[in-house]
Amino acid sequence: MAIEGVKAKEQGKVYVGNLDETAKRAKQLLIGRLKLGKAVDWATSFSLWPVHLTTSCCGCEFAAAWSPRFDGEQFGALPWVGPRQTNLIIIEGTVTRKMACAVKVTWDQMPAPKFAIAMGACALDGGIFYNSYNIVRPWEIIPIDVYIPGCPPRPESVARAIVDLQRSIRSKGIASKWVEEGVRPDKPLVAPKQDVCSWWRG
Amino acid sequence: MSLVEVLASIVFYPPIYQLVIVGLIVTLGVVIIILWFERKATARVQRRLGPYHVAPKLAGMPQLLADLLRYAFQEIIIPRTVDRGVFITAPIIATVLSILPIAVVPFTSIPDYWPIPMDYSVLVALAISTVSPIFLVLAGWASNNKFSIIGGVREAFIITAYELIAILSILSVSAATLSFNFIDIVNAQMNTAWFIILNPIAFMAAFLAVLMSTSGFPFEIPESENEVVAGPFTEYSGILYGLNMGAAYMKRFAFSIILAVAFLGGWSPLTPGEGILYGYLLPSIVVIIKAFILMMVFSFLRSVYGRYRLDQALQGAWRLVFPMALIGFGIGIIEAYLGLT
Amino acid sequence: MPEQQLMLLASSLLVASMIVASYYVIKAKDLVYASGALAILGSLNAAFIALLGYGLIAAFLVIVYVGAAVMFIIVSVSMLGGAPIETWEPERGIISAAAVAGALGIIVVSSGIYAAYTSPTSPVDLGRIASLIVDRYLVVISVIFVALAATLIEAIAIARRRV
Amino acid sequence: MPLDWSDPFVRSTLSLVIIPLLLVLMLLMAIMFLRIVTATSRDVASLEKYKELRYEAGNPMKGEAKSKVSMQYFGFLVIFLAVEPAIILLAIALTVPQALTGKLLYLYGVFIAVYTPLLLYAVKEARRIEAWMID
Amino acid sequence: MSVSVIGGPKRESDLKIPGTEVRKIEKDLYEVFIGPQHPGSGHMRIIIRVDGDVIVEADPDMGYVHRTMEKLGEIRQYIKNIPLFERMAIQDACNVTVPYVLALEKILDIEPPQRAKYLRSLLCEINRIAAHLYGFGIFGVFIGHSTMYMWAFADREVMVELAEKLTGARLTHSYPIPGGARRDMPQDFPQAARKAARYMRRRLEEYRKIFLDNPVMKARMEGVGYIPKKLAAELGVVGPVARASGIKYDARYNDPYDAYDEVDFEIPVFEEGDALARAWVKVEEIKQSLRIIEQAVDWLESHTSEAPIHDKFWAKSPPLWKKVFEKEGRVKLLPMMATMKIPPGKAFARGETARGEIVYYVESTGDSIPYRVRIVSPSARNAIVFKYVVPGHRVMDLPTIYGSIDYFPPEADR
Amino acid sequence: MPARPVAKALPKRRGLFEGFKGNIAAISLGVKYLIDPKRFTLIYPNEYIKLDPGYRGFIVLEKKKCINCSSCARICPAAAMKMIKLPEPDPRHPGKTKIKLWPVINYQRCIFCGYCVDVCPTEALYHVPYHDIVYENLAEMDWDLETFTKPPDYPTASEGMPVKYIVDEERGLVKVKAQEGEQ
Amino acid sequence: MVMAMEDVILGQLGFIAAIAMAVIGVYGFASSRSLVRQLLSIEVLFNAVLIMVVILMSFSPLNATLLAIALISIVSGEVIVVVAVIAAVYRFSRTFESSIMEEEGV
Amino acid sequence: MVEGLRFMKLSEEMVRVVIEKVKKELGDLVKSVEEGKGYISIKVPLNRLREAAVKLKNMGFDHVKSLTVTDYKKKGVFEVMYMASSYLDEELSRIIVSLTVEIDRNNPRMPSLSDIWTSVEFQEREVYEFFGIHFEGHPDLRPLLLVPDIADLKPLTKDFIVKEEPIFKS
Ligand code: SF4
Ligand code: SF4
Ligand code: SF4
Repeated sequence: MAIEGVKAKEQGKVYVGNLDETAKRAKQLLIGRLKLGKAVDWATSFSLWPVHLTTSCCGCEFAAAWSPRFDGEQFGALPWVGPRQTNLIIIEGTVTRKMACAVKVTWDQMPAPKFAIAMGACALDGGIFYNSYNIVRPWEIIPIDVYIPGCPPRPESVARAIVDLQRSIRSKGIASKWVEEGVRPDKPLVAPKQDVCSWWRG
Repeated sequence: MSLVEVLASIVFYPPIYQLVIVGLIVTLGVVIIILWFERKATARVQRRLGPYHVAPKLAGMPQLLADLLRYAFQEIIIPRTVDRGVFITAPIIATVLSILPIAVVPFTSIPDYWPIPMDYSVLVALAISTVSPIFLVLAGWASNNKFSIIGGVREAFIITAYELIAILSILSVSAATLSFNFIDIVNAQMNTAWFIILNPIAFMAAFLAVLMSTSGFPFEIPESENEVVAGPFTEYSGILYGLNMGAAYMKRFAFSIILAVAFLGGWSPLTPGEGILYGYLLPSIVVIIKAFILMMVFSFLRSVYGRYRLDQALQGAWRLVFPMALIGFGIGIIEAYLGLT
Repeated sequence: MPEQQLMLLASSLLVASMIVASYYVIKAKDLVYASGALAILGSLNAAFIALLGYGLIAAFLVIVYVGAAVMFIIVSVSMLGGAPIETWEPERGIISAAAVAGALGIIVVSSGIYAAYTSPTSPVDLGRIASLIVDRYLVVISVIFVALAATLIEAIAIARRRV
Repeated sequence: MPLDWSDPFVRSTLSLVIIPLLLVLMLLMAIMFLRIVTATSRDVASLEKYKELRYEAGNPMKGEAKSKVSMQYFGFLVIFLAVEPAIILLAIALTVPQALTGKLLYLYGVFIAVYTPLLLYAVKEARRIEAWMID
Repeated sequence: MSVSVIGGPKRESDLKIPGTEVRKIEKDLYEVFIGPQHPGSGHMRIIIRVDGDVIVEADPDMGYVHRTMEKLGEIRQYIKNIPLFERMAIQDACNVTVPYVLALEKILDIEPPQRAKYLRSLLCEINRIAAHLYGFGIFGVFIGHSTMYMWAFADREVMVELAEKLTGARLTHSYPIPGGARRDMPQDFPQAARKAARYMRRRLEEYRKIFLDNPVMKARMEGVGYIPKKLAAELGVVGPVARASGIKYDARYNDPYDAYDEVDFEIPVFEEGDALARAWVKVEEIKQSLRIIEQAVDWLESHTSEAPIHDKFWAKSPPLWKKVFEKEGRVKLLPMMATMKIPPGKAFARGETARGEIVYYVESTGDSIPYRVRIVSPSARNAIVFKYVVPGHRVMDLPTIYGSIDYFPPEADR
Repeated sequence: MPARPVAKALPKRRGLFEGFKGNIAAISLGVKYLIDPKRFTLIYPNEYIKLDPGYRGFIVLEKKKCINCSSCARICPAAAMKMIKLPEPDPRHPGKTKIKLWPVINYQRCIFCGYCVDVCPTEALYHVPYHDIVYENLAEMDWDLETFTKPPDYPTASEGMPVKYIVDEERGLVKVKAQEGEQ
Repeated sequence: MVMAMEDVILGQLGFIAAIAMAVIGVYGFASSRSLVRQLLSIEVLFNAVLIMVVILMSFSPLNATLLAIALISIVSGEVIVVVAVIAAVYRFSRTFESSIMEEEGV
Repeated sequence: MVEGLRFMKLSEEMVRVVIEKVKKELGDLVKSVEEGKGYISIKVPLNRLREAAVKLKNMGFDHVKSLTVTDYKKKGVFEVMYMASSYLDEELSRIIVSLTVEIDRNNPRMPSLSDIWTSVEFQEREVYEFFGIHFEGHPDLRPLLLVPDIADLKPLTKDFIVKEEPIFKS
């Protein structure tokens, strides 16, 4: 009897308190039963809002990519102000040690199905600053989806990166799987080797 | 009764129709279309394309749908630093309150289809509209974020600037008709002329007040991104932010409906007739179209103007627009005195 | 009639939530939320008054009191920095509260005014009120104008720093 | 006895209280549901340690946010609050019969006469922001 | 905020009763970080302390884009430094590299041929317009006028297109090299340049209507960020900021280089010293730059095409190179350029970029790499404005000032 | 003629009416562009810019022209161009191999400065006129000799049609169709 | 006129609310020493008074309306002055403590 | 046009006049005055630096264009040059004078000139972090560009070595 009571209690706990279970069921309901996965992927791919984080001079071409001639907004990508409302981060060139902290913080503060594009030679392997003592390779801090070579890349390249990202989101169903599993399925998480904000003294 | 009739009687039951059908569904549609229009029009003035690839044949119309869906399926981060309860509920209440004024605006002159038969519907509409900003301020405070709090306080200051102007200028219509009843107001307009012609100064003031109240350019100060990021909504993510973003537009829609009824003659070219279709649906569509045109004008201004500074907006409101509203009010009384309406 | 019962149900709910809101006003740690609760209290109060049949007062209350005065309090409080640590002296409070409760209770019960309420037979006539204001109480209203103007000057004089 | 759905009281309660309340509840539930649906797994949360901290323009959190934001436009607030009741009082008098509009005009005149010089003064005072610093 | 007790012996006794502590709110200033992830700042952080809406203290925290150019310049060959220094301000690439090349030429004691000078000046002016438009765009978006941003960037594309025609790259031209320039002007260039100039002049009129004379924008700019002449000289601000404050200084005028002593143009100087004046300086400068472009194009068209590089690097070139030049207008580089040794010496050179004067100090010890390169870029010198001009303004003025001084962090941080 | 400083003054306009006029001017300009936007937006994947032949795009090695002189690697400012040592049959001593140096490029670093192309004594390197290629992983960008000797895939060309921009007096830039076969 | 039962209950509910709020308001006013909290308590008290006024004056709806309107106007006037005083006190003493006023003899 | 002179658009005459003037004004303060390429170099002893700066400022050299420090590791000194010029005086604005001092490399301390030339304030901070030179009397001597742990390495001194990659790929 006692055991049964305990069991019932535990079960009750599971039922009420275990959010993971509820979440799983809800996800299954939405993505699995209601077949919303496609819609989520579609919506995410056409609503990639890059967060405003100009890390370096590639920002010029980033700005040009949203200028009338290249108009990034035609892809539904609207540069937005705060990280909480966006889902794409474009690393615009060099990430210095000081900036690495901002990159990490911004990336962390973006809500989940989120993507990253590294723009410019500096963001790949340092470009012309490959042996500088003050730069950090962004792929050591955050997982990057698309790399754009060039210094600076032409705005079309940015557009191409967005198109590429859109296609892979839709073809691989990244966003819906991400929502379903709560974690990005096809890319490992990146853990920075050292604390990039260690210099920050509040 | 057939099923259609039952359904119609439920759907067209005034509170449900005005709040759920017009208030929520139409507003959502209008917001989506107006946001699309805003982006497209701004893009046009700015010599670019605007949303396009999401549906090239529809000129990118579903863009906002995509944004909405994306927001819906984005993680809702509730930071550890915020005050959870208020953080979540305040924007919801603000959103619902911001469309609530629609509930007291009649869309037709037939009493059966008034949601609330009331002698002082103008006053009540104004009263309801004054409450919702409070929750925005609270949301900003609950966010526990420097930018949010500054944004919230700015919001509060902007309220002080526009609220009186809105009240005065919209009531100038009441002054001219000596009634707080929207029906009387619309009837008066149908008898003489629209109040936008009879009292353009009041309309201008009301227009500016609405612009301020919904932080449209050039008064987009509480959310002025260059200092306070997203104002009171800085910490909101996912659908909560989508709600917040929609709330300003919903409020603008509610106000536009009030303006359309008060100044643009309501259902004016149409005389509501018998039956739900002629008595309720068509007049309401006329009103909504008028409100929509107003909203398009509001949206267009975004591409021409930047934003004022907070103190300039306050000063401008008190030194230029408030006297304007007062004069408009005076004109209203004088019109009543002369018996023009 | 069901409408009446509905009304009673609504009003008892309103009363309950009013009491909760007013308790929250006193007890909330954060003064901004306390003021927010005051706004809610004001709105509920307006709703109750509207239930009593005085819609005009309700609208007036919401516009002037909730929309302006409480807004003003909220802004001032948040500008003054939210919640500084307060000192509470519950003894003082309990004593006075008990006294007030006793006194009010005795007055209300003994004088029988608890049964004084009669719902207005017809909605308040706006035209009558307006006529009263502009006809009979013209001077009074003018005086109120002047009084409000005086508070404005007073407030400016007090709140402003002498520079 | 069934409810009379066309009763003004029922209608106003429905449209001003119950439906809005239901809307609020619905939205709240929808949001809670979506929050549960879109929650990320724990391993991500452990890696992204800044996620749940306050947004501070790309910096780690610092200082207290709920602090004094004493804007110097307090004066405008004061004006607003002092003028608002007067305006509404004036507005309430609007529903006079047409015969009395002369008196209404007179009241309006009184209002203008009382408040114009005052407002001029008050706005002038409110613009001197250095006088309105809380400290 | 701190917890403390208001002084006085009477209160001391109160302290013993629990629950009577008083939290004293000191005149604590609200510390707000503007940046680095903030739409009101680019790649920098400005720590402002506000009292309500008034900024009491502003502390520019630069270095978010510090890419150690001076150090890298010390370990790389002279010619490799040109692309390196160019990355300071890529939308103004030619202007920031020309003074470096000038310094090298001073040490080498050579002078580029006239054609190279004109070509460089031509590209410099195209860059200047592009950079001014960039600044305009950023300024516009900073005070909330997104149309200004879009228009400026749309018209900037015209200039970029010209530069691309001339050099083969959109922004990072790496155009000047010691002793000359890397490419000659293509055939269809003059016509396009003249068209662009006429187009630009008309557009400036429209800018005036929608931005500079727009009452809303004017209200935001007028009297904001006022820098009197004395203060401007004291702070050593440069470029449009200085010229808007009435300082008659322009490196093109005070120390002419390249073709600037042969073309006819004006240095607009305003006295007002506020954000509006700074915007107007840019407009006037764009007009003058258009004049220079037209003159340079005329000159280049009327003179025969020859390799725009000093004979030292061209005289002994193989025939293939001449063929390449004739066919594509491309100047081949000598392989020895890579490891070119430069005689010992120190040189100091200045040039006027769009944002102001840039100075280079190059010290050579006769090696193939410089011993020391010191760069002081205009934005680095203008950064001091944040500290001395911003306090006392309202929070909403900060972006106005930031935008109007056209601060570009990668340039400032080097 | 040398430059000269000229003192200018802001156009001074004051008053309510001027403000009104300014507003009207701004709004009417906005309406003008709303009606005729004069836009020249590139609708990207459907159209792509055909760059001038002189454009400094991706770099390709013509192996047979290369004389293995290492000049390109020496001048490369980003150390993107490196020489690799590859054994190769020695033509003079059959049966033996000799080590030859070949340039390879690393697009993780290349800044497209074109120095290598300009310095190559035999024009063994040339630019292809396209630039908009992106990669999904880093390793793909470090090219080996074989990849370096042929032009990179250009997916855009198969998706859209080429356009060209020409400078125009009225509209700034005008988008025109690039002729097929036109270089 | 016969009083409907519902009316009486409504009135009693109003009284209950009013008394409860008055008690709470007085409690808050007396027990807190923070000026702001005292202001809020007074506002609660005011809400109680308003309900009472409306109920008590209900035999004459016009008068009730007029009185309530006047009351609300005056209270919002009062709020400015009180907040102004709080700001002044705060500026003077850097606290919201009411005892500071007693000490300084304000 | 004489080669090599074109860059100083002003005549040699003018430079000479300025040199004379500087010599006269500064008198015995200067160690030497020379004409360099693009600037006039004035060497002063460290202990008279402030005096010389004040005199230069009074002459009309109202701002500093560049604070250049060079690390001569072999000599064991830092050479600190204040490249000053003028805005308000048009003649002087064509000329750049460099006020040069040498300080000990192992004990880098010198008086700050930021109260004389405000424009040098940020550059002194920069030099402080890159070279570790301590400016006495500077109002706000903090690192400007670098994060603290890198600033400790004093990256612009010749002790801090950055390597280029070889041109061969292994
Ligand atoms: S890749 Fe080039 S343009 Fe981009 S940040 Fe690096 S240096 Fe600047
Ligand atoms: S283009 Fe420049 S960076 Fe790229 S490989 Fe050639 S020399 Fe190196
Ligand atoms: S410079 Fe030209 S020839 Fe020499 S190795 Fe490089 S590609 Fe070959």
